[in-house]
Amino acid sequence: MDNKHMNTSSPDTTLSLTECISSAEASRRLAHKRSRHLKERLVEFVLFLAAFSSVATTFAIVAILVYESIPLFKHVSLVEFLTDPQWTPLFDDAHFGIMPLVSGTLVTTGVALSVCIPMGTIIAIYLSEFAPHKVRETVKPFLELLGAVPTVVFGYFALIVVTPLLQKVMPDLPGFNMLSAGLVMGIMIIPYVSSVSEDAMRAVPMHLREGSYAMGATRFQTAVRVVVPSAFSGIAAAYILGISRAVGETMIVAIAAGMQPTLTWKPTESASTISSYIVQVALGDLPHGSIGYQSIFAAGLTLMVMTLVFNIIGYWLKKRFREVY
Amino acid sequence: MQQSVTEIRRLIARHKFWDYVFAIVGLICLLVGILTLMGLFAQLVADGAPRLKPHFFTSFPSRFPEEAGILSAWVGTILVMLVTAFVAVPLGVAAGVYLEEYAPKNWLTAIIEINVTNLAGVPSIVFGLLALGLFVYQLNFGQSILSAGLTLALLILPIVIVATRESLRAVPGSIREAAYALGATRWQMVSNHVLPYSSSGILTGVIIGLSRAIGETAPVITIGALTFIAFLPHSPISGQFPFISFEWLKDPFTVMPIQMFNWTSRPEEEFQLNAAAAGVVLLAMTLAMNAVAIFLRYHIRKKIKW
Amino acid sequence: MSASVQPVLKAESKNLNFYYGDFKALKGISLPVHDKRITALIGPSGCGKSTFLRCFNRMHDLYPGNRYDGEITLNPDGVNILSPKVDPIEVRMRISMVFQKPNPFPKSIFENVAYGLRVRGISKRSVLEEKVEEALTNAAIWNEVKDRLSDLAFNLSGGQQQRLCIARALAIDPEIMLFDEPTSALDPIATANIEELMAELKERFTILIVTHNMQQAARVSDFTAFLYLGEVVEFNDTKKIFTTPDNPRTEDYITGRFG
Amino acid sequence: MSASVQPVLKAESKNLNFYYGDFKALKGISLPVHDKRITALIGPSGCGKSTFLRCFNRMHDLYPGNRYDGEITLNPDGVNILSPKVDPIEVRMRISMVFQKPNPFPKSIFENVAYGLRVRGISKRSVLEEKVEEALTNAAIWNEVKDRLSDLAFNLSGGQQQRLCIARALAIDPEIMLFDEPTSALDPIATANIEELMAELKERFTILIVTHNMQQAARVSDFTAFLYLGEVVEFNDTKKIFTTPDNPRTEDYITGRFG
Amino acid sequence: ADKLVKIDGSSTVYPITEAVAEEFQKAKRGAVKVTVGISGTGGGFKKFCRGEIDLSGASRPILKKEMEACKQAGIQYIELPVAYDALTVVVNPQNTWVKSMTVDELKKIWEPAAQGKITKWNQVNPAWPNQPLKLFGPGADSGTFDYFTEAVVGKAKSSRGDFTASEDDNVLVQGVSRDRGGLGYFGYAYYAENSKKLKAVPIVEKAGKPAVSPSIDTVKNGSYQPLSRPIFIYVNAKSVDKPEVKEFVDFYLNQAPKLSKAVKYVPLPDKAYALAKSNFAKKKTGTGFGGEPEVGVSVEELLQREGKH
Ligand SMILES: Nc1ncnc2c1ncn2[C@@H]1O[C@H](COP(=O)(O)OP(=O)(O)OP(=O)(O)O)[C@@H](O)[C@H]1O
Ligand SMILES: Nc1ncnc2c1ncn2[C@@H]1O[C@H](COP(=O)(O)OP(=O)(O)OP(=O)(O)O)[C@@H](O)[C@H]1O
Ligand SMILES: [Mg+2]
Ligand SMILES: [Mg+2]
Ligand SMILES: O=P([O-])([O-])[O-]
Repeated sequence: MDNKHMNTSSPDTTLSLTECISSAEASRRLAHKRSRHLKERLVEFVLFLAAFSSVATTFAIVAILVYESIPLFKHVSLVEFLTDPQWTPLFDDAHFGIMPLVSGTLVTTGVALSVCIPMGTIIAIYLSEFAPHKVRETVKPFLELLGAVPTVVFGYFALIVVTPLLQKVMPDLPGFNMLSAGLVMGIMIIPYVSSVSEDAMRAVPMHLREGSYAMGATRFQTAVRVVVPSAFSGIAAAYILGISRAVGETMIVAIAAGMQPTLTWKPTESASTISSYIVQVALGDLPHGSIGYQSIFAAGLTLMVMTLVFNIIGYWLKKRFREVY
Repeated sequence: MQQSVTEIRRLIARHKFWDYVFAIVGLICLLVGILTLMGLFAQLVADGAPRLKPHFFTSFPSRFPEEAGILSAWVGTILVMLVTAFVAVPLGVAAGVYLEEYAPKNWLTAIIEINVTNLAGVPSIVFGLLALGLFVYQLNFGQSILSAGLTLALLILPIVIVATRESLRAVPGSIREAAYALGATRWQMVSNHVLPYSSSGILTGVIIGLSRAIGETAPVITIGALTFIAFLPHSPISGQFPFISFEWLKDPFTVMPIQMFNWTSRPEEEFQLNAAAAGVVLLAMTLAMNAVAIFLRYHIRKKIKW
Repeated sequence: MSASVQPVLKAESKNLNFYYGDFKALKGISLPVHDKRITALIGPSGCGKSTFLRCFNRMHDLYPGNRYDGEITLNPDGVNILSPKVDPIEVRMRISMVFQKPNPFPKSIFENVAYGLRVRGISKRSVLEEKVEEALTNAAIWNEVKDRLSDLAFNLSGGQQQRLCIARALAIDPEIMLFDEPTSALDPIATANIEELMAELKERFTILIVTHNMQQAARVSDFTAFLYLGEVVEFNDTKKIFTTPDNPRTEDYITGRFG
Repeated sequence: MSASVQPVLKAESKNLNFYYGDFKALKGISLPVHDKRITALIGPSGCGKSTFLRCFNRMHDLYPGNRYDGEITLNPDGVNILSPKVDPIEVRMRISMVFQKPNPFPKSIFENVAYGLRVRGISKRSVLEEKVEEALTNAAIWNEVKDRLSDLAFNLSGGQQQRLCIARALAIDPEIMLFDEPTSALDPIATANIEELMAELKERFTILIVTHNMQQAARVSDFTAFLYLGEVVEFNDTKKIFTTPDNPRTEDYITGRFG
Repeated sequence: ADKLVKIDGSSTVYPITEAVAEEFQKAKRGAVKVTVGISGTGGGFKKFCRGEIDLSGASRPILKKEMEACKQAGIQYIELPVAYDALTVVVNPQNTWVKSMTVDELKKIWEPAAQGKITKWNQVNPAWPNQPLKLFGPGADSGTFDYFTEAVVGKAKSSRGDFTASEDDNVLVQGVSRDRGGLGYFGYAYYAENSKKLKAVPIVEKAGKPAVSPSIDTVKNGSYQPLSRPIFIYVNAKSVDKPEVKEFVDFYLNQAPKLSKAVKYVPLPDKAYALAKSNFAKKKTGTGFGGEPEVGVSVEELLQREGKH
């Protein structure tokens, strides 16, 4: 890079006079180039390894779950696992039907979603389209704190506050039920849903809103007819995240839902979920290596498969409805 | 042909009614969330207030509720969070940078991407199972600070990756082009520009991740965290050369949520107060972390406006 | 394209000032807008053309800190559309706008055009269909899209999208149409199409257009206002402005001596 | 600003085609770039001006799916800078670029200008200081910023930011400077400043500028190429192009009959 | 380098162990570190048989599977009972009809055949009202559950499944105290701490025997049957070579009478502690059980049995 222009005072100096790059300069540059390339490749490789570590984690999870649950499946056929209506691996009369846990998981998830999806979405719309800037900036982090409250606290909140309240309305409600666990879980998940969907809505470019307002639309019309559809893929991602959180939530259900694996779809009954079964056993008295102990890995595997299915649906939705502003 | 003005006005009045209705509904929903949080917090404070004295922070657990404290728990929590941050941040940021700035569009990166979103949805209890099998037994880390930190690091890895990607994406392409146009290599572009400019977003993501990790109970229970620990881990600073010791990584530990969980399941009602007080402290720790995040976001963003 | 018959006044801005926070972007603008004519706003970048245009449908209301001072009266009823007592939604229902970058909604072609009607509470399919067809025909895009009305609007080309946006604005029978550099994101062929379209539209609507392209202003408009640093330097018949401007600054700008 | 002395060839594109994926944006472009002269590229929006300019520093390499076909030789060594064997980083070290919107890094003024030097491995403070001062002086902004070198570059006005970007590009002693509509985001006064600056710069550098503003091309350039739909319609002395163009399409464009 | 005693295992034994550990560390002024975890009896044995811990708390004797695991790893253990826990059957304070219950009545309620059938109080005993019967009990993976089913139904883990289960006994306390028709069982400590909210049911072991309420005395004198059970610590024989472990266990056995009472457990008779001390001193390894839980054995007898491995 020596100054090729400084020594040429007039523009019509001929080529031959000036800067033919010396061979020494050329080879220096070449060497520099090679080391630069090497470093770049190295950096890229290291970064790739980091990105790949997430895949490795998933592999490790699946491997451990499969490895540990194989002994169970030697004992219990997959058909039995999926169709037996009873889950009593720890009882004398052991049954290994995962369905009661799955139903409990789905019902609590359903109840939670019926709280957090509408409320989360409404809050997101409110914050992104209605609330003044200041309100949004203060409320959002505050709301996110809800997600940081230890779930044990929520569990007791469900058991000691929410259930008695519900019992005032529904006198027949048992003291342990999926309804109150699900409701509280829903409240806990609200910030996950609202925060991510609000981000998605705010990413909708202003010119789309301007287009709508210019047609004489009100805020509500703009929000519902233009902003929400445009941000759909982001909102779907928020829902999927909410579902995953609900499916995997442990302590709230373990405390408030009654830990009773029954195959029921009624939210007013008590039940057990996959994850609460796992902590129960992890805390318990069971001899390790027993079939009952292996059952937690089988349950974990089921849980993993469920979240995987939800996430693949989510990924597909996201692809299908990718924002094209 | 054109609607009369009065007609238009009537129409607008009708539509605006829904604006008001929705604004009120939105506000109510917001209040439900906020009030629940405030209610919970107030309840915890009311219950825990008698315990929130200095010695609560400087005492070890005890069978006497008034004497019991959270010293080993908060120290444990901080050390575990340190490990978590030290592992999750470099790994997550590097992965985010790879996916956003380097990754070619092929099946492998597609898999990594699906996998990251999937991992974000894996229930934390499953991470506990992984850690039990892998860290505690296969790698023989035992029930140590290291195991817990690694477990939680894996748990928040997707959060860090996603936050990194989002904030990298917020850096305009013109900055990248400017750097390249001056002859920068890709890594120079990333390390000199894109990464520093997105640091506030990344930091926010890290803190959100950590505040999720700090309250996690289930996975730490699964790896079998201890509950009664009446001593502190080894000090990270040693008297001899090289003055830094990593022995604490292998030390047994307890963390705040575990201590809280232990207290809630005690027969003596007095211990419920301890649990509430521990809850207050835990929430305050999270609150403080979030405050730091907000502060940083505000201050760094003030300097950078695209 | 002449303005030989003395035209009717459709709207008029009177001593209009506009502030972005503390920054005064428009300084005492007084300007007539003639009925069924095209008025072009030209001037160097940043002179306030878009700012002025967006006052007409109260777009600035969307952002905090903006302030109007002065009047824009809209005839025949002579209402001051900038008055805080006037609902901006009402203004926008009477004056519609086409933006610089085509901004169709992520909906079907049909739903895009029907949007303004739905907002007005019309939901009868037959009425919608009729109006949509009419608007698309008027926007000279009906033939291209009639077989794919349920396609996503994003699948159209840039020029088609812009005509779709024009159709969307037409469908609600506005009294004035605002165009903010409607062709600056388009290729020459699409641009020519849109210019032709505007010439047709002015038979029925009053049009106000911002352009940074003087050739375009000369081609399509009846009246031209030259703005500079937030002020109207000169307003006149387009022909007059482009041949014998009164103000030397106008001349300098038009002949390319600055800008 | 004439090109009376027969100039030296600094670079030359030979039958250059460029593809965005399947879309052929440049069609067989052959064009000389004369040493220490300003060559302007004009043409309607979307004709390929930016695309062509960005070939010169291999900016297209950043995005997947882009493909060059043809040559751009850079003198004196006559290397084909589009050859896959040539490292794009090397090309960018020899040919620097100023973009449409000023895009300073969110760093101090000093660090902005020093960045290109740091990338070259220069880190000695005294050398950096000297070079930064030189570049800022050449970009005619030294006096305005010399007391606030450690201020954030964002605190400068748009015109100052653009001059800072020019200084940044100058600091690395490029052989050619590319300007892609460098004034389109600026106000008239800042524009005038930059144009003046370019006139000074061409004493020492070869300049290639894209502009959609014909007046600007006429004012600052020595040679002008008129592009249309990815092809060079006409290349000639600027004076000739703007007075007696050979091609009727050029004339139509320049006189505002289309575009 | 550090003097460390690692303990894990049953949540039932935890309060006593914790109290001992606390006092021990006070006594040693921090020279020895003690860690106590809660992994449950089963989790504790898993670690114990891997040689990871020095002591394991157990609310039931070691089982065959676990004995095998220990044998394979070459781990010898000393079985030491440390206290009694009285499983307490509780009802709601508003329950005016139950004065006492026989083991047969309990069996009628809890046996697997009762599932879905016995849902009213009058189905158990016609003298009781037609009031819904709501059941609460520990999770099926707890030692308490095992012992209760063994003692009442006659077979470990044999129970009806339609009851509200929780690992957290406070949750059970909440359940029974809020449901007029509620009935539950758990460790005595939880009853003792919540005696205002709950009513303990006196138990009639066999027809003709008197109803006995759970209390320290009735457990100690052996009249509270069959629901009082011993709880244990298992000590790794190899760890005893470490002076701090030996010291800790000695301290444990010395303090157990006082500390178990303090945490609302029932101390063993003095003779039993003496026997345990001598067993420990002799390093008598193996279990007094055959790898199966037993109901109603006296601790003294147990300690004198030949240790099985
Ligand atoms: N939101 C805003 N806040 C503050 N100032 C603004 C804002 N929008 C525009 N301005 C300023 O107001 C002035 C007028 O801007 P306006 O967009 O109306 O210019 P314009 O004539 O449309 O220019 P262009 O041809 O570039 O679109 C400019 O100086 C601009 O910097
Ligand atoms: N990344 C891209 N992918 C595909 N097509 C592109 C891309 N960028 C530009 N084009 C197309 O290539 C053609 C030339 O674009 P280019 O940006 O070079 O035009 P231009 O002459 O600089 O126009 P303008 O004056 O609007 O900047 C246009 O038709 C454009 O749509
Ligand atoms: Mg504008
Ligand atoms: Mg361009
Ligand atoms: O924890 P436990 O084994 O006593 O139930």
